[in-house]
Amino acid sequence: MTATVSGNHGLQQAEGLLFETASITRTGVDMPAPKGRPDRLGGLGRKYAPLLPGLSEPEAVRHYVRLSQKNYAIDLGLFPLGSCTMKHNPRLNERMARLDGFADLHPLQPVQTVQGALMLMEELARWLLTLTGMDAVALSPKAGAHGELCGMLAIRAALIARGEGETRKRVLVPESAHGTNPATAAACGFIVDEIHATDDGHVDIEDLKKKLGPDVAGIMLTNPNTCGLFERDIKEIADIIHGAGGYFYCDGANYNAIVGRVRPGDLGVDAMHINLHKTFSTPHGGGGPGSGPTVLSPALAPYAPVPHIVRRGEDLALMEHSEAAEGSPFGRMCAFHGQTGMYVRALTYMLSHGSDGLRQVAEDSVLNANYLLARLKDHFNAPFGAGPCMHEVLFDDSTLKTHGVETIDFAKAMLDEGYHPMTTYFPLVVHGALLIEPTETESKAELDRFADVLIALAERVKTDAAHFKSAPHLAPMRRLDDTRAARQPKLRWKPDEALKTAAE
Amino acid sequence: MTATVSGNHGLQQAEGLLFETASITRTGVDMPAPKGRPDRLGGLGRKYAPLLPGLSEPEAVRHYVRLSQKNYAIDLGLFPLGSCTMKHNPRLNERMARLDGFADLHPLQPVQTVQGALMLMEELARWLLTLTGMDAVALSPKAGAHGELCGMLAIRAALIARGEGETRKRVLVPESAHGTNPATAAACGFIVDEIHATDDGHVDIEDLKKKLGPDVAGIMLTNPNTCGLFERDIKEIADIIHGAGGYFYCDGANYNAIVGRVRPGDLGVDAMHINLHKTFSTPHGGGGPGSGPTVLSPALAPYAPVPHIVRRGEDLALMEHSEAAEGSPFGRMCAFHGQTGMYVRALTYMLSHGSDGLRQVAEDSVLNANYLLARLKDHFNAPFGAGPCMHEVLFDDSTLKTHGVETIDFAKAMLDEGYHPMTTYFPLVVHGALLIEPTETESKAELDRFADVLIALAERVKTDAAHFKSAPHLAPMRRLDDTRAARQPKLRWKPDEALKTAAE
Amino acid sequence: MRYLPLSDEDRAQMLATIGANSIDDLYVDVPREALLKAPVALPAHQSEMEVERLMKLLASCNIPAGKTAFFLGAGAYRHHVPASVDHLIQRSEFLTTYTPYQPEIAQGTLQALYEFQTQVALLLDMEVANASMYDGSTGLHEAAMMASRVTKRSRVVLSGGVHPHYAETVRTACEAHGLEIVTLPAAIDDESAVLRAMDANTAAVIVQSPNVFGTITDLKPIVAGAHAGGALMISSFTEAMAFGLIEPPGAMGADIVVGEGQSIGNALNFGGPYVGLFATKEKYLRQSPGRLAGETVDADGKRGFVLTLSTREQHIRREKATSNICTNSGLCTLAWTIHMTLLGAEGLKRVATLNHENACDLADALGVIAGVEVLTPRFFNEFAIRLPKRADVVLDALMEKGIVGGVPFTRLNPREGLEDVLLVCATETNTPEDINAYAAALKDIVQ
Amino acid sequence: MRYLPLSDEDRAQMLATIGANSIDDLYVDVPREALLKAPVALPAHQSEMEVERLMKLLASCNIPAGKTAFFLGAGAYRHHVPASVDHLIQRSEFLTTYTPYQPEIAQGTLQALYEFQTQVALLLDMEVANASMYDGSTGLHEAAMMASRVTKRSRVVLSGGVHPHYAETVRTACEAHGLEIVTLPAAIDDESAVLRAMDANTAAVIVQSPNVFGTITDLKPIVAGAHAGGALMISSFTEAMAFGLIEPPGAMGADIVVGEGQSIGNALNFGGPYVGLFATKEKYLRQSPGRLAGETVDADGKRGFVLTLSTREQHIRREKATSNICTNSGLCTLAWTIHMTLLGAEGLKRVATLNHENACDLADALGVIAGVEVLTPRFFNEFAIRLPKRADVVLDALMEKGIVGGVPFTRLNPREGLEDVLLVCATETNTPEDINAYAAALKDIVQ
Ligand SMILES: Cc1ncc(COP(=O)(O)O)c(C=O)c1O
Ligand SMILES: Cc1ncc(COP(=O)(O)O)c(C=O)c1O
Repeated sequence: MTATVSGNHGLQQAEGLLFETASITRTGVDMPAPKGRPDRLGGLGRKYAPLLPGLSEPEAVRHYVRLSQKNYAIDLGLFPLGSCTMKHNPRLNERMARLDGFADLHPLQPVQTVQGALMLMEELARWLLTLTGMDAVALSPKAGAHGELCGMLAIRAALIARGEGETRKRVLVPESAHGTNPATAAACGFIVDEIHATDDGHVDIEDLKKKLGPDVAGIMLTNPNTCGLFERDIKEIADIIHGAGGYFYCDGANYNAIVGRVRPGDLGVDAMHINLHKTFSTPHGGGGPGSGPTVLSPALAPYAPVPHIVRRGEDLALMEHSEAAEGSPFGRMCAFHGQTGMYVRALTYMLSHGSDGLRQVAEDSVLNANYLLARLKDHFNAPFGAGPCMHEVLFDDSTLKTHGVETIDFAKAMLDEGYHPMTTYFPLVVHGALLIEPTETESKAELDRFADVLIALAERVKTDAAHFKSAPHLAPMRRLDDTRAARQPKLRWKPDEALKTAAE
Repeated sequence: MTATVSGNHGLQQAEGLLFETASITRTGVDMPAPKGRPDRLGGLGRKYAPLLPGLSEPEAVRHYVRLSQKNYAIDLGLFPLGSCTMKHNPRLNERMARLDGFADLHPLQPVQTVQGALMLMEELARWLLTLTGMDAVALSPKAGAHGELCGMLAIRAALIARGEGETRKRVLVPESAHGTNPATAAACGFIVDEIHATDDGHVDIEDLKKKLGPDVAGIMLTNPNTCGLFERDIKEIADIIHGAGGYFYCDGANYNAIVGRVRPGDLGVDAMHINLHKTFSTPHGGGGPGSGPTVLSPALAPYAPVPHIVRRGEDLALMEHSEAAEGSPFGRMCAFHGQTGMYVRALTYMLSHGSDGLRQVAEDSVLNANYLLARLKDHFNAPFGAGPCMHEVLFDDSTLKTHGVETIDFAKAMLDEGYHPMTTYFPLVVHGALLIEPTETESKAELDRFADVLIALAERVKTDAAHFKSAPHLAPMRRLDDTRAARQPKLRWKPDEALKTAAE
Repeated sequence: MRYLPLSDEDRAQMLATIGANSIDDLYVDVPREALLKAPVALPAHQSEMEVERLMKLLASCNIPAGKTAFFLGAGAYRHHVPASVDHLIQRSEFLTTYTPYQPEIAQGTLQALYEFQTQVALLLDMEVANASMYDGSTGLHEAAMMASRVTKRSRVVLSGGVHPHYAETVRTACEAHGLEIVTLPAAIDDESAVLRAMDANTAAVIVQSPNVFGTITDLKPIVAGAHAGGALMISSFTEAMAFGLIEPPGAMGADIVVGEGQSIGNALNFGGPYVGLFATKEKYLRQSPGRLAGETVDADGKRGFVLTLSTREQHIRREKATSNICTNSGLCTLAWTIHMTLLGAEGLKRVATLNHENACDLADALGVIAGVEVLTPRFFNEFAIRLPKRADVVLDALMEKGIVGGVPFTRLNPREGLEDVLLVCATETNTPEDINAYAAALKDIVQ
Repeated sequence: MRYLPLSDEDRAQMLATIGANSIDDLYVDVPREALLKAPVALPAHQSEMEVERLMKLLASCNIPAGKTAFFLGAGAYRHHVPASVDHLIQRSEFLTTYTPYQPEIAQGTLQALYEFQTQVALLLDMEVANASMYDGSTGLHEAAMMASRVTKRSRVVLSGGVHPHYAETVRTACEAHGLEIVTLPAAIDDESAVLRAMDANTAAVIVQSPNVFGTITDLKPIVAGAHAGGALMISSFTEAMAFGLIEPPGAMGADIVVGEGQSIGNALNFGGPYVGLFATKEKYLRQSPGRLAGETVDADGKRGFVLTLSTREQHIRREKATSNICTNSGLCTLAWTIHMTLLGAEGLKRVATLNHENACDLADALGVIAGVEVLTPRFFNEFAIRLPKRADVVLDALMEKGIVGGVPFTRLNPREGLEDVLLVCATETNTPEDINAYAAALKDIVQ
């Protein structure tokens, strides 16, 4: 690119750290003047002011608008991150979440002043339970991994109640599982035992049987699984694990493929978290916040954490303490009642789609993935055959490797083409995985454009590996050095740098 | 730039016309199903559906987000368009304008249900009258030019009342005036007579005196003028025109330089429009909507158009008909009561700044302009000397021309540097004008960066005219062909093109 | 102050660079006695929190339409606008940019305008549309002046169905311009009266359909009559959504079609900002007012868009310009085109049909009340009723019951009697409950 | 359906390309009996207009804080957030993007996180901060587990000043992990009691300042005692704004500082989403949970940012990860950092001072009422009062007068008596009128 004096390139604005332009004395807020009355800090006032630079409002707005334009987003194009369900985020949801009647509610207001919020939670619960065919739901988990924690803690509580809390310590986890599954099991004090996958990407039932024993607490299974396949032996697996005295935790991250078409409750699932920020369209926000309500089977329902919503005649109330609650709650997942702001968005989305629309969501998400599989299968290697797949399609790097191109190189070349890459190197069961999840909110035209680009790139791989090795060329940045970042971690700006920058 | 398969370049998304992807059968809205009841259209129903293509919500959102990123904006950087006052647009204003209590009001609701809106208009009027020292204000004009029309119609009405409606037909307009001034005078049936500027960019009083006569209706003067100078003889000019039986219309587009520091009412002004979308921060929105309240002197106040706000005891009411109104309104500028949405934003801005802050606004806007003048005067030619200037600074193209670079070439080179150019070729009184208005919402750091870039470009002009001739190189588009657009006007997409595009 | 980045230190430094001792040195040209020494007598600056409190207090002194059973039309219409529209128009790149004078960095605005012009032309079935006027009423006076330029005649006849505010706006601007404006007496169903009022100097006849009473008119005979007399036929409207269901003026041969676009994409906003739609025939283009976005190519031959034919406009033509308009309704056109894109032909027809059906249901419900007469023979979503009492009295009584029942015709035009005529409107936002409540309340009141 | 671009025609074409006869062919792996033939028994899809009506109805069944005189704190705080914050976080490029796994097209998110980490570290006076936890309470259980990894000990002592929800959250997660959690009895001003409860297996002591009763504590002696016993000192908080005025934990030597960031940039949202702030010393970095943004360079040597040290995290380390967290509080951190940037040291001190002064005024006004005792010796913006009646009874009586007077301690912790203790808070959003109204009402009620 032509060098410029400003460092900007046309509309692409160079933007330094705010600390490099901000000043300790500047502020972007006005406040009434303090009275200067005697304080009650008991001598524990701040010795010196924090070195927090400020910006006036015009400067601040400009800083963040400039930064924003360095991001890719769903609203800019296809975001085919497998396992992440990057679907359209309706703006109606955002507007509803900002109604004073929801956003300006304190979690500890007298319950008679928050009946609408409690109705909202009850209604959300009704939709989730009806869709999943489960018995109870804990709304409070703050994301998927937190929901996993909730489910595994419920299993632990059930085992303790059975007097097997100390004996059943082993949890079976397929090697294709998402990292949060083993991490969660470990966090709950379980030992993680891997079960292998078959060559066609399913759980190896024989291996599962081998791994059974009186010390097995349960299994953590993702279904549809992370290879984009529905575990066709799911009910047998459930029976086996139940037969062995264990519980069946299902990772619901891929629920989008089956919402309204299959009820996990009909498959023998004991606990499953639902990512409202995937299936139910609450925005990912660059890494959160999420919301991971966890549905429970009758066997685990009694152990659901507080708070519970309970009826008190006409009114609704919050049961916030285990002692007072029915059943035997295993405790509390977090302060207050979970991600209410996300409940509003998710319920708004559910009401918009309705039971018919949600069913269509699942079907279109699966249709879109299979369409991509059909368009791409001659150009990439689908390790588990020609499908059908569920809502995401998995390829490995064999067609790239032969030409010396790594999955990461291919991904970076996609950046130049204006696309966010698919999920790469996950799941671990295939080499250099490329996991594509288009979601139902992509049009056929978008899918065709995307497929054309992938095919063209696949062709180019054969003749021009160098192009991929050096990619990206057109993104806001060339390839970034992860190793350097990890070797000498620099995780914050330090005030003394200000002097440095000033000196320069 | 490296060619891509997709046509995208990294984050820069190529985006065709919506008609090229949309379809007649697709829609981004859901609606309850019609009952199919018999109609009352009397046989005048539409013969065939309009060929209006639709998009689903995800597609529509993406279309407009992609388009938006092809725009430059205040929120992205300095926007130094002289005479346009591109200052920061506070987001608080936007939020207030969207309160149901303002946005969801019908203009013809019973007045007892809109007392708050009428109070808002009264309060806005109070601020404008106190700031300008004038006698009355017509809020309804929809933009600056509409305000000019309002003021000139008031002058016409006053002349008619004096029995001189037919005799006083000539309006004096300096050659430096904005095009809307002569256009407005002509629209009101006046004959436009130009007065010359002195070599130092002011009104030539001698020429003015020469042009006086019994047929003169008045003068339209911009102050501070479009050369960025305050007309130092303003009071003498007012006296002269009044002495000759004419009225003094002041174009208030440059009011930002003096708000809170000078009251036009103290200068002998009879009518002046105020661009709320300049001085009072309502957003320009890519070309509107604006709002041009017009303040009037005692001489013209009786002729203010309807509607008027009047007190009815405790309540406020709207006087919507000339017959019933006090004074002799010359008529009505538009349906309803003007740009209420802009009144909300402007009043919010006024309350935020207060009388002290508005004064500071004027001073900082003038300070910023003079600072740029000081930094740039050795590199560009300031035709009217080394200042001081008001809130904008004017250069001509003499330093460019000598190297074969036109003002437009210089402007286009600024695009590559990530800056919107200044106003070019206006005012007409200097050759290849470059009129820079930084506004008060730019920091010193931004001004210095901007000056550095302009100076560097000025240096490059001396050695590399070709670079300017071929600019821009880094903007979303290379230089666009205006001549071709005007020669074979293509002002809309036509359905048959769909077939063409499909065919391609 | 939160919007002002300069610190006192900055100011001092900058004055030094300038070589001035004080800010007042920069105001040397201002007559000393006119330079204010102190801030004017208005409140001092306030925090965002305090200002928000004040503005919310003002807002709370109004009763928003949504909090009532609401039946007002007569030039402004309450429709549901999808949430994504307001989200998109608030994007910094649209909201905080200027008129696209530098097309290479304004393609977002320009392409959106080109798409807007196309959609307006398609909706009205006209050859070309411009990039907007301030609103319908000011667009109409521009149309009248344009007709006089085209025909070199100076008389314009307005039907009695034209919205009285529009008629008054046209009269105000055009008479000053030297045109003779003839406004016919209010008539519920007599648009063609304009033909009887034509003469050899008539530049244009202006009819409105649906008119202020809601009446839809077949324009073909009026077009024929106007053309026979050498005049242009200008068709005006206030409810753009009507053309989702009724025959558009372009299809009936109108020469200029101009009206209010608010009802698509834009909130009520107590009367503004709105967006004027303006369309005409290609042959009249060079006499037309307002901005035009057009297609062209860049230096690499890539398709792009620019503002074009500006030799008609004030910044080039000055006193000879076709209009003095500069700033128009930019962001409102964006809201309009986004909403229209979301609707598409399919959604437009659907929502227009809902409007009509609700209006028909309302007319049925009110029409059966003894003493109440529906006056409008053919309508889209609004109509006039005659009441057995003064309309304003009935309106107050309805208000007591939380029903905003309509606009008394006398509020728009007190010069014609018709104290018993109420203009009533229903849109897709009205529920059956609203309609029943209205009918029940009116029954009580008039009996 | 408005969010689904595929038409039936598209679907048919795509099935053909796939070579499937029906959509059910794609669900072949699903046990037949489990594949639902019809939609589940829930309402069908609705228009945006209808859904909006429903949600507004639900919202209208709540009384928003802003419509009352409001004095609740105890873990969530009502502050004024500048309008520009919410505008900016709604930008598509921030709102609709994912965790920045492709840094070359995610510099906006990554640089904002790097700036966030810096501001958190500066505010708390700590060496490093991470890119956020879900909230303060879950952050605290992560801190406890981290301390046990660092010290290889398994006992954690919580002071009686720790917010009961936090204590319960820590117990729930940590006991399952095999830690022994000792929570001391509620105490208004005895954070140092944790030292007396330490033993040789104690990995960490956890104190909160300001604590749930609002009491501010000097942490230096507690840090010294903890370190003397070989334990880490974890400092918790629920009101981040306090550190605009009071000595930050980092300055007093805390090893891990974790708490709730909601009060800066984020609305009350009935309890979530919020944002957990987590900071520690560099030497403990590799044992810390959560994401970290770090600086690096690109292939051209240009400075850029990436997620780093992920070898601690679940997607790499799986069962050996320092935490199972994946999605965190991304957009809430953005709101936090934007608000903090607007505040700056200057604005932060100003708003913190207003909070403290309002709280002091409130304490004065309530403290003088006969029978009412202010229990908290030193505080920032909240404190506990003892009432002559049950707190919940008084609260209901206050509610009658439109005053939301506080949180009865028993609502948070019913196990300790203290039925007469009310937790009260004032922020910059409270007016003198609010405070006077509260005092007057309380006087009436308790007399
Ligand atoms: C399969 C799977 N399980 C669990 C998770 C964790 O969910 P969260 O990020 O909401 O904690 C994810 C998220 O990417 C996932 O893809
Ligand atoms: C000096 C001057 N006068 C009048 C106007 C017209 O104002 P508006 O565009 O609001 O009609 C402008 C706008 O650019 C201007 O700069």
